[in-house]
Amino acid sequence: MPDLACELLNLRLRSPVVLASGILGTSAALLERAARAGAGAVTAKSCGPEPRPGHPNPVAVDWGHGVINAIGLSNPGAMEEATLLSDARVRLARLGVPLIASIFAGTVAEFAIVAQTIARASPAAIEVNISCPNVGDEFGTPFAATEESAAAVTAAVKRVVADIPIAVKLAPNVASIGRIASAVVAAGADMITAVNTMPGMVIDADAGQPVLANRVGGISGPALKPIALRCVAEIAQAVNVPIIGTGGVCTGRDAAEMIMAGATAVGVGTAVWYRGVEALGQIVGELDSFLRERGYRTLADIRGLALRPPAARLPGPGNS
Amino acid sequence: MPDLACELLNLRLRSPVVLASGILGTSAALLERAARAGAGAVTAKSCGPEPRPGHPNPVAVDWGHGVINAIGLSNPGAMEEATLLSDARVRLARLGVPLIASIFAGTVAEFAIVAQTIARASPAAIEVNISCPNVGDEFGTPFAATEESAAAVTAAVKRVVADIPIAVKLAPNVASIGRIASAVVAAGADMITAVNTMPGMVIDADAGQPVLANRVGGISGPALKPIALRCVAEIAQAVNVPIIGTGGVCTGRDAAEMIMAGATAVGVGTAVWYRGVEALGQIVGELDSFLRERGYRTLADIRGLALRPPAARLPGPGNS
Amino acid sequence: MYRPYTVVDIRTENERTKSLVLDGSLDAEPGQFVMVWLPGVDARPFSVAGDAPLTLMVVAVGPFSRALHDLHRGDSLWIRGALGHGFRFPERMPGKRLLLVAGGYGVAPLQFLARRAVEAGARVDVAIGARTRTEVLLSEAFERVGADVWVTTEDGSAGERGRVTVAVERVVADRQPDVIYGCGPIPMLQALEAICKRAGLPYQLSWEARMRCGMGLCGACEVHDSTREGWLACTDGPVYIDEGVLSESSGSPEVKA
Amino acid sequence: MYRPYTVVDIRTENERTKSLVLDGSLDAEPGQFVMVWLPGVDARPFSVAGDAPLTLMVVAVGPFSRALHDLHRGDSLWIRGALGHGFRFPERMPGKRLLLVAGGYGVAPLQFLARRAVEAGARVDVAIGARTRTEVLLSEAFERVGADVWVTTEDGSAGERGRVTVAVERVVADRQPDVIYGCGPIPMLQALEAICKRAGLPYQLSWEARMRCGMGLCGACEVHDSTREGWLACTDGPVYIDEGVLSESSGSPEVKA
Ligand SMILES: Cc1cc2nc3c(=O)[nH]c(=O)nc-3n(C[C@H](O)[C@H](O)[C@H](O)COP(=O)(O)OP(=O)(O)OC[C@H]3O[C@@H](n4cnc5c(N)ncnc54)[C@H](O)[C@@H]3O)c2cc1C
Ligand SMILES: Cc1cc2nc3c(=O)[nH]c(=O)nc-3n(C[C@H](O)[C@H](O)[C@H](O)COP(=O)(O)OP(=O)(O)OC[C@H]3O[C@@H](n4cnc5c(N)ncnc54)[C@H](O)[C@@H]3O)c2cc1C
Ligand SMILES: Cc1cc2nc3c(=O)[nH]c(=O)nc-3n(C[C@H](O)[C@H](O)[C@H](O)COP(=O)(O)O)c2cc1C
Ligand SMILES: Cc1cc2nc3c(=O)[nH]c(=O)nc-3n(C[C@H](O)[C@H](O)[C@H](O)COP(=O)(O)O)c2cc1C
Ligand code: FES
Ligand code: FES
Repeated sequence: MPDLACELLNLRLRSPVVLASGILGTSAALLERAARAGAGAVTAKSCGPEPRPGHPNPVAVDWGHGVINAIGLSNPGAMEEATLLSDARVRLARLGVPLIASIFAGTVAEFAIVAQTIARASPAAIEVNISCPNVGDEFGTPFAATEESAAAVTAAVKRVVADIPIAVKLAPNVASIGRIASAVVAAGADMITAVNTMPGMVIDADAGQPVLANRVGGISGPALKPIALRCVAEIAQAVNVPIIGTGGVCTGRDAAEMIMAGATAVGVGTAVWYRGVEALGQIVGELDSFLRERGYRTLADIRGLALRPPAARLPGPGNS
Repeated sequence: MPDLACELLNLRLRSPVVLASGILGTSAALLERAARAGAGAVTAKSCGPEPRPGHPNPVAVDWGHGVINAIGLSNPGAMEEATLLSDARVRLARLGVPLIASIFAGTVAEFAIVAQTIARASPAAIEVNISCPNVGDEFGTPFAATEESAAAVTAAVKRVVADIPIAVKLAPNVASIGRIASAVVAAGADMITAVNTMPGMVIDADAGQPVLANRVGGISGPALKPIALRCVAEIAQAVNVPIIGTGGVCTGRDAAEMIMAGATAVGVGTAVWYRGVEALGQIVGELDSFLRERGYRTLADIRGLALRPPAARLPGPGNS
Repeated sequence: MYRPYTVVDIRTENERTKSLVLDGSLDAEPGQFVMVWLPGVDARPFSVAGDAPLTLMVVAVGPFSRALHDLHRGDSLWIRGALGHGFRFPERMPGKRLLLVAGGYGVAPLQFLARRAVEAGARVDVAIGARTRTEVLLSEAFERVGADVWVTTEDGSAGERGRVTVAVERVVADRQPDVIYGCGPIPMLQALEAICKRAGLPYQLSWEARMRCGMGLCGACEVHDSTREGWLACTDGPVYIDEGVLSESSGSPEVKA
Repeated sequence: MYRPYTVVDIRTENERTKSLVLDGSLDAEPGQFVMVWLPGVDARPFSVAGDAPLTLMVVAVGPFSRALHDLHRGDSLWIRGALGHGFRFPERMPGKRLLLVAGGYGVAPLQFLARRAVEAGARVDVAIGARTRTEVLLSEAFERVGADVWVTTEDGSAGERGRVTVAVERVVADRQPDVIYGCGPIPMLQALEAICKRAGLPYQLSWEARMRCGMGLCGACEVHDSTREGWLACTDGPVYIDEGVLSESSGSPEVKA
């Protein structure tokens, strides 16, 4: 039996599958459900300084090769979120599943305030979402867009929560994600989560209108996978911190590809639409079979494999 | 019968479908074949200062939701390309189909030299490819990544070919494509082509290796469509020049969506893999049916429709 | 993705309720719902009130339902679905006794269910609760398919005076139904659930929740009560099936649309 | 996408030719090809020499073909395909007379074609040209399926001395074939095309070209001659079918892989 346990910094995960932020992460009950379904760690929905209702409907649609969403960062505000997280942490601790909080804000100073508020709930890590494509100019340029702004947020958060590891979540729509990753690691990021959704627009030709009420939204699911794999590979070659590789992972084989690109753990979101909450456990099971059939014993055997030249003679599962 | 003719600056196209650069654009015979198949204009494969053999195989693969390629800008060099283009221009003139040349280079100065060489073939327009994701550090940062470098190339090319309109071809992997568009238009771009492929990586889990010999490549086809639509919509709202909307257009309905996002003409590339060279004419035919069934009479009736609020009461094709 | 439909017929059911008949059918089971999108307005969940042709029953209570009431014949609306898990039939339907309990628009999916149940050989009782006579919906439609109908109104203007639970308690005692199906306002569902638990009766209740993604992703439709911890109305439901029921799938598939 | 196969058997056909038998089958028609990828090495087109199990015949002439020769039983290689358009049979095959002309690895697809043609009731003649005796490939395989084989070698060490065209001219005169099929080096194909045009015979020739994308996109495989203006070997071909042939599709589908 391959060993699927996964060390994410100081966190020990029983599987490398991490529930991605914004999927089922809105209550302690749903976070617990994801953990019971097989996630090795779970990320809560991003929360900001104030409650936000989010955008009107439609907020999400399956466009055939993936999903597009513009939920609009609905959240109850940091104060109430801290209560939710404390509750969730206790319930998850019984299952041995670490809780990752997720925060966003409109200014560097607000990021620090939200981080401080959330830190009171003692999550195992805090994910700093500097890359949500759905909030737009209300919050100015996305922080993930430049090395300077990404580093500024990272440093500000790190300053106030020195004792909790932070993961900075990056956006795919930049010219060089490796450089952004280097900048946030230099500024104190303990991990990188890559990637958030890719900005897009789905138009209904009959209506002559974008389907999302917010007109633009973020693309996730299968269409995002090769973009995410390339981002993770670039980051893995640029920095030396764990990466939660996220984007389009729907099967154990997808998870293997993400780890081969250099990820330590694998974020899973949209797969929950395609396969239900059970997707989390199914991906773990399929990854286990994948490794076993090919004689790999640990995740380390495949981590970063696709970044190195191939072995002289390749082992193969054959076609049988 | 709806009128599918399309004015692209001073060029009159019998249909808005433009063969995208890098697809079948390597010889006069292939360009003529695309024109006969139904393209309203055809773009030649990008050419640079010197001949390049391109990358080793695999250079392209269908990964299920699109294609990824890293051809590596194989081209015969500007001198030989000029001869090819002159031949093609004469053959295309008989069909009333304008020829768009495409150029790339590693420095601003080289862009001007290539443009000058190519201008001798008198193409109807020159597309300036500042966005190829497959050439990488050999040429430094992609020019499409920043407003400054994009504008510098545009100005340099415009200076030497003042009498031929230029289209600048933008990349989707930037934080704000609207700003890049504004910068190149301010620098003299007559049109924008959007978008080039999105950088990605496809990994074969059995091989533990990227499929492309170049490891990374550019994503095109269906997965690119919502990204391209969003880019075109942003550009259409930022500048007031014609846009050749390109990315994932495989059907007449896709073409309608692209025009609704604000495009004047529609680039088609990867559809040739899915449907053959005939794709070009099929898309024109389907667009014609789409317009006719809904009572639209010209392309202007739908241009930019998705950028405006919906009509109070929507006409519908129904489900019959 | 959303697909456009055209309104081909509009039936006024009462002063604030209309049924919209659309120009196509939809593969759906009773209890499943669709997301209805009006571009520039909003998108909301509606029960499938009929599958062939697709029919929706809309009670005008706010901006979106009023916008649907404003549609004319020939107008378009956009449909995503059928979504969620619908009602299930018990095994060996012939001779089974089903009690259907409806409040408000709850008559819509239950009337679709009643038709299918009678076709499958079950005997169907229907209890409809409303505030007043004019708000009692579809009672003839239920009778037409061969169900026995029990009406209650809070003001006594039609049927028995009181809440629908009064009728439910009596039908449970007199007719000993095998399963109870319910759709209506949450307080009604809660009262019904209490009755069923007390009587040890299997039940299936279509739950209401604010829906956003309708894809089981965003968490907005989570039903926050102790019976349904972490339960999502859009993908786990909308029909909550009490564990006690050993049911056979009536084929309500998980549809991706 | 590429799919992994494992080499289960290796047959040495002559000193520089091996057949690789793989551990699975592939839906393919004679004349179609596959792209073969060795990660870290390269990817190249190879004719399908057999479909069940998938078999490739490789002549070692350079780096990639040598890398294939270096594979052992149990090693993996990756396959994309079947690709392109293969050979087609004329209508009403029983009794038809087919002449197959092979040079080099051209015996591989033609031997696959010969088997199918004999099964369909045709009479098959095969002309194989080679430099010398040891390079004559698969002649027994053709005889085994029931074809008449005519060998030519440039040095006269086997069969008739001379180029394969000598044999072709004679078979055309003596046996009056209904169609000519060819696969081999380009000069051979050109000579064959000239003979067919002169004789007014329908013909189908599998063309060789440098392939890159193998998807009809990049233009690398364009055959630059006046008969085949703007013709792409990977998607229009590899088999070029002379217009004169009123042929029935043998079902060679356009496969997306
Ligand atoms: C699974 C599911 C199925 C549904 N099926 C139907 C259906 O078949 N027919 C239908 O008309 N609606 C149905 N609904 C409700 C529908 O989705 C909308 O919520 C409803 O149309 C109100 O939207 P609105 O914008 O018009 O009003 P809102 O502004 O959302 O509501 C206006 C006011 O009316 C109240 N209200 C909302 N719904 C009702 C109601 N049904 N009765 C009385 N008061 C109400 C609200 O609490 C609010 O105070 C369903 C909901 C769900 C979750
Ligand atoms: C549609 C198609 C089908 C093909 N099917 C087969 C097949 O079934 N079996 C097979 O072995 N090859 C086949 N080839 C050729 C194959 O794709 C490679 O080109 C060949 O293996 C040489 O590659 P290499 O890297 O080993 O040598 P390269 O470095 O590409 O070539 C080395 C030298 O050998 C010459 N050369 C290339 N091919 C041949 C040849 N066939 N005979 C003699 N000299 C040659 C080249 O011109 C060059 O000078 C096919 C090609 C096409 C386009
Ligand atoms: C409905 C939805 C809501 C999301 N909300 C958030 C969020 O609040 N914060 C965040 O960092 N990412 C959010 N994301 C992005 C996901 O966490 C993830 O990065 C992205 O969807 C790619 O992974 P996937 O393809 O597995 O879904 C959301 C994604 C979806 C589909
Ligand atoms: C095989 C291939 C080669 C390409 N070569 C070029 C090129 O040389 N220059 C260029 O500007 N774009 C090139 N492109 C990008 C296309 O012109 C187009 O922008 C992109 O593929 C998106 O459109 P599509 O989805 O219709 O293919 C190439 C694309 C493909 C698939
Ligand atoms: S509405 Fe989003 S999970 Fe149900
Ligand atoms: S190999 Fe690219 S078009 Fe044929």
